[in-house]
Amino acid sequence: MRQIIGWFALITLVTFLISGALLMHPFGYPPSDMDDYIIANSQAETGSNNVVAAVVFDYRGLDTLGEATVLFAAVSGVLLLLRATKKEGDKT
Amino acid sequence: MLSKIVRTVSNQLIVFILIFGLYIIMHGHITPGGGFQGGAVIASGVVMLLVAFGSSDIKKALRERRLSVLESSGALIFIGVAFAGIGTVFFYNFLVGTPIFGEIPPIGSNSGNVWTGGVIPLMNLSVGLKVLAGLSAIVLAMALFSSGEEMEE
Amino acid sequence: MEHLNIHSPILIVALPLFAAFLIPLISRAGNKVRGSFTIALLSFVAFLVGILAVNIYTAGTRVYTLGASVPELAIPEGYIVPVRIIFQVDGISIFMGIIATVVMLAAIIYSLQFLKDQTGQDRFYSLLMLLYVGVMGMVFTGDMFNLFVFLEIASIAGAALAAYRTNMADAIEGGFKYIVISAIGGLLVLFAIGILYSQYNLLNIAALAHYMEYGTLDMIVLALLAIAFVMKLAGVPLHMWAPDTYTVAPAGTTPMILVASYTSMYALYRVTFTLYGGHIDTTAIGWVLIIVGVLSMLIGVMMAVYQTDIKRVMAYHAVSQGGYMLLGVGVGLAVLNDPAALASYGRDAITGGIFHIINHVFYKALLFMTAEAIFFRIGTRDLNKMGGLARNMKWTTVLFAIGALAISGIPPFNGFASKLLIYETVMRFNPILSVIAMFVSLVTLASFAKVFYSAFTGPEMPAYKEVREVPKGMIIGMGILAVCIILFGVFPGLVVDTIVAPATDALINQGAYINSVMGAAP
Amino acid sequence: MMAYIPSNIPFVAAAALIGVALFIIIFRRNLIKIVMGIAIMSSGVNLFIVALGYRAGGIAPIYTEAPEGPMALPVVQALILTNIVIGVCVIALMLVMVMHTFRHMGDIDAKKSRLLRR
Repeated sequence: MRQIIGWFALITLVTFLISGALLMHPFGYPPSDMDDYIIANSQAETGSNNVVAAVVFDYRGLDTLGEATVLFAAVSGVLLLLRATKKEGDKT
Repeated sequence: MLSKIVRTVSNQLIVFILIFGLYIIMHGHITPGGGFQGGAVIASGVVMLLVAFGSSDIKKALRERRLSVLESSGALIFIGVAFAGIGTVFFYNFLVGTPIFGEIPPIGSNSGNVWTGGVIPLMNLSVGLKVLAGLSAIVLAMALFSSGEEMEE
Repeated sequence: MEHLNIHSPILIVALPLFAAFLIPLISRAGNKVRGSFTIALLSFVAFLVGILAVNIYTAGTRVYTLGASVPELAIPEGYIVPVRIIFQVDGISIFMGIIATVVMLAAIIYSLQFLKDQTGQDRFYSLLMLLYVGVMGMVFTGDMFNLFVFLEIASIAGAALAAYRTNMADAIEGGFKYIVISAIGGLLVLFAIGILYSQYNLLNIAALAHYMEYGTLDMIVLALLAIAFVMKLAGVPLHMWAPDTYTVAPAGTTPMILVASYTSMYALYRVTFTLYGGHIDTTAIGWVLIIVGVLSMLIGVMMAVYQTDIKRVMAYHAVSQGGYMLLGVGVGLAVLNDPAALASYGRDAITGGIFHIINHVFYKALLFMTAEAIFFRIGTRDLNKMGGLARNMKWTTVLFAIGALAISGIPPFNGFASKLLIYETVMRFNPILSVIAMFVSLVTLASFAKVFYSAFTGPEMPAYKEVREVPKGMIIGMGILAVCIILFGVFPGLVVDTIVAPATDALINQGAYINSVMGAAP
Repeated sequence: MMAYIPSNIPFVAAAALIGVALFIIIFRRNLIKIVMGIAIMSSGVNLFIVALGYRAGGIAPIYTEAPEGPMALPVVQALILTNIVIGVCVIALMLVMVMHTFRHMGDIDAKKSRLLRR
């Protein structure tokens, strides 16, 4: 039973993924409204030669803050889970 | 702990790894790289030391607590720089046009100038600090746990 | 004050984030300092949420462009599409924000006492704050990729918190399942975002909705997003993680993980209504939601009857109650493009479904907290080992009774108000669905009656003679929720008119959301 | 149709990589293998997304000493930069949980250790 459900889930998802990939725009010729603006204006607006750095820290700065937060969460989580539990009472 | 050759070589190598990591962090806004990449390079150096010297020796030099403080301060500097722009808008690049990192490079292909980028170099630096501390803390904690030692709380 | 108002959308997300980074440093000053700092900061954030809510209910959708020279400048001057990350807060966003803030306040007050003697508290509070940040960011953001990032923040923080009791194998299992499901769900969302990006070169939700062409690829995107979000909100074919995770998470965090699940539900609604609601026939999507909802209701409640772990019973009921929300909103979505049906019952069905989110989160949070209060005192969650607790834990008993009556849909508690709205409207759409909903409600009542009798009544167990009432802080935390439950039950009309109706309007009125960003486009 | 597919091959390859990862996650019971599956899936999505931004004959989007030519799209590169870090974090947390499971059960096989009985 589990096998059947597993195969069903796998085939459904892979069908979506592959057919999505097949219907995509031709490789190498993407539409680029948003990116053209960034490529054209990043030097003037942020002063950064590296356009990716301008996107990472300026245009999409909140994503980077989120990413730093994810790292912080992971470090907190790792240190929380690997903490010394000896002092702990018998509560947990 | 590995053999003396490995320890000696890694002891010398860590300096170069640190310098290379710092270069990647500080030139993040003009060449490929940035805070995350440079931080990861330095953290890999820490992992190398961990492998060469063993977790108990490293523990004496690199406290989990200190790394955690370092990471928190990196994150706080980052969000602080973002908050500093709130006179206009959160994350506003307020340093463009000021003497600190505020120069605007010639538009189009140019040879690169470190004093550009506004807040981007500062953010790269804080993120680099955060990533090197964070990744080192994760690896150190895992190494200590698997070798059966407890971290100090 | 004006400044606070202008920047309130980002401050609500950034201040708790700042606090989360600061908590490991501040913890050195002691537990008291950290506790008061957390409560003070959250109260201030709650105040900001209040300001923002009032402003949105009077002035409409709020746009905040991060890093632009003016917050309202969604699209760069002289350009056609938004480039930067935009926070877009409308009725439904602020509705979810209010829920998360109230639950977070109650959970923190509760946890301060609950965790008094535990290790790892600084990380715990830091992660709880991050979970809150993830939820608030997800509901406020108007950007697909940003939504994904905040989804991951909430997932990682939630998984680490669920595994908090590392010396129990169950806890690790619950955390691991949650993070596996979150990772798969998150990556599917990201793949879907990639497809959207490749077609329109956009990431902003409003701009995407504006340019959406509803082709085959867009339907694949919808399917992938729906699978991922149903997985995250524990809809029935994909609900396996929910009982395990909700059961093991420590008390303060279970309600927040629940809120995080319903934030995924918000994301599902945002996608189906705002991104796809406009021009295609939404009947099929509506029926999918209805079927998932009905399955969740039935299977959740059936599984709940057999459980002997008190938190597991509640976790399965959480799956079951999630079905009501999907049912109500699904009915509304099925008739979204039929103005007559929408006006006569569809709108009210959506209102009922959304109203049930706030009601359910409040009473389920209360129930989880009472279950943990019992666990706190007697150290077991097994119903067969409990009994006669009403004698020594009077407050907990009363609070549990309020929660149990509310979940069973007994007037005058809040569960009744939203369930009645769902029954009435669904009856006009399809009577069978309505009958199923009522039946599930009856089974819920029976199930909670059983829990109540086996835990609280009966002869006093000799082992629990010395059991005392839980500390005051925990009772205050639960009391906040209980007061909300009773107030919502007594004045449902007021609540619906003030906060739920704007949320419904925000969902139905796709044009307003798009215009708030794309209105400035040439 | 056949003329159309080859231009799309990179996307299909990335999607197939995700499919392989899903197979591992669904059918393998070893917890380490599940973690590896998530890692592969993360890489597959990264590949897919970074491939979206490629422009034929494009150069890296950096103006320092830049040669002539169109630039590859920068936003996707920022997106995967974010996703790589998220992937690392998720995997680190998962591995910690696997370590705990091993400590509790003495085994990381989900069949034997009762964990992940789905």
